[in-house]
Amino acid sequence: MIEVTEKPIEVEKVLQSVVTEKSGGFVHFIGSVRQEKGISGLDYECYPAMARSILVKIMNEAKQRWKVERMAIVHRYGWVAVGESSVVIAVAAEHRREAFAACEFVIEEIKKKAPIWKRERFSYVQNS
Amino acid sequence: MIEVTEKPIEVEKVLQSVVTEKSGGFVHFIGSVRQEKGISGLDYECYPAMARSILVKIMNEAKQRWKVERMAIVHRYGWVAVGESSVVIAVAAEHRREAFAACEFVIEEIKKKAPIWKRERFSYVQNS
Amino acid sequence: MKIHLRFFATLCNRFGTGEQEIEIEAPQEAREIFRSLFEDRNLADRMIRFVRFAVNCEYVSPETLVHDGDELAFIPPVSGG
Amino acid sequence: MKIHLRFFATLCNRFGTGEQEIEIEAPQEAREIFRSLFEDRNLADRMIRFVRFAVNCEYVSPETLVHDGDELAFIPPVSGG
Repeated sequence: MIEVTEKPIEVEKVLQSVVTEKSGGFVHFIGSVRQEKGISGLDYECYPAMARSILVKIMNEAKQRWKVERMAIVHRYGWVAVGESSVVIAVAAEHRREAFAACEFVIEEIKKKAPIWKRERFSYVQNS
Repeated sequence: MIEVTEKPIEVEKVLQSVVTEKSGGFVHFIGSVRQEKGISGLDYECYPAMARSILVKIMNEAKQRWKVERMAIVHRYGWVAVGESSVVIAVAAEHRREAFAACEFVIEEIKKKAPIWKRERFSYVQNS
Repeated sequence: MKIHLRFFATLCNRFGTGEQEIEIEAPQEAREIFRSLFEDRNLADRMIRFVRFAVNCEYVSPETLVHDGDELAFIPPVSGG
Repeated sequence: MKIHLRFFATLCNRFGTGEQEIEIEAPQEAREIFRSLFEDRNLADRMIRFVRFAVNCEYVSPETLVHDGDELAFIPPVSGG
């Protein structure tokens, strides 16, 4: 499951999507917008078609490097309120070390490569 | 949240227990009994009072080593059917690398130190 | 030859638009197309250091030739996750 | 002095019980109590290599003195998670 979406991420559904009785270890990463300095959320700009293709590439590379059974990556864009998730990654594997390594690799790669931008807060100040 | 329990783990509840709007990164590890060689589950023997105290120690050590905001560890014992979870670890942190490191540390320490044993299948053969 | 340009984040602010069509005579390097958008070539060269190029949703080297009908995106440092 | 012993996994099978009360005269090392449970001291020494000791739910060194009222557990290699 790979998704780049403007809608709130159904976290439970993403985590469930990698569950099979053949996997013994599941590692998840969830990135959320956290409360700081009185903000009510963050606006993510995105190049959706490319973001999707980059996520597919990252998933394929992770699957080549580690023995992973299933993987799901969902990234949200647009306005994400404090407490809501911006990214959810779920990895199912036979061995926990592979699951951890693959999951951490995916979020690191997303941070480096996915064409997604948190909009700078000063841009709102300029517009006001 | 630390629990050593014979009841099915309410996974969603454990994951939710570490959520606050102050944390931006969540890492989970879920260990489940996986389908293999036609088994229908695994029987976990446990020394509950000590297991609980070891889990508390592991959590405290993880919190000393990494900047972690919240953590939950639940380990099940007794009969765990295929597809059910035997252990659920949830870590909330400001920084994802700390969350990953702490979560992986916790499961590695559990594997080394928690007084919990998967009952060998041959013991059932002997009894039959 | 028509090229579809995409601008994001700071570049979108800089150019005041997220998309633009341009006409070129022959296939051209991605970085040359980027440079041609600036009157101030020094500014262009400074910005090129932190911009990556994508053609049809794939990262490419700055020297990659862009062809008729391609979508060329300029990707400033990303901050997803 | 009463000591409460706990056996788990393979040791539970070996001794046919999960718990046992013993009487000792004076505080004794955990490993000595373990050894005293075996008639075959060679077997005891072989097993001691892979058994850990816990007093009142904390891992302790094999030389730790066990006192009246303590719960002494013998922990064979664990396999939780």
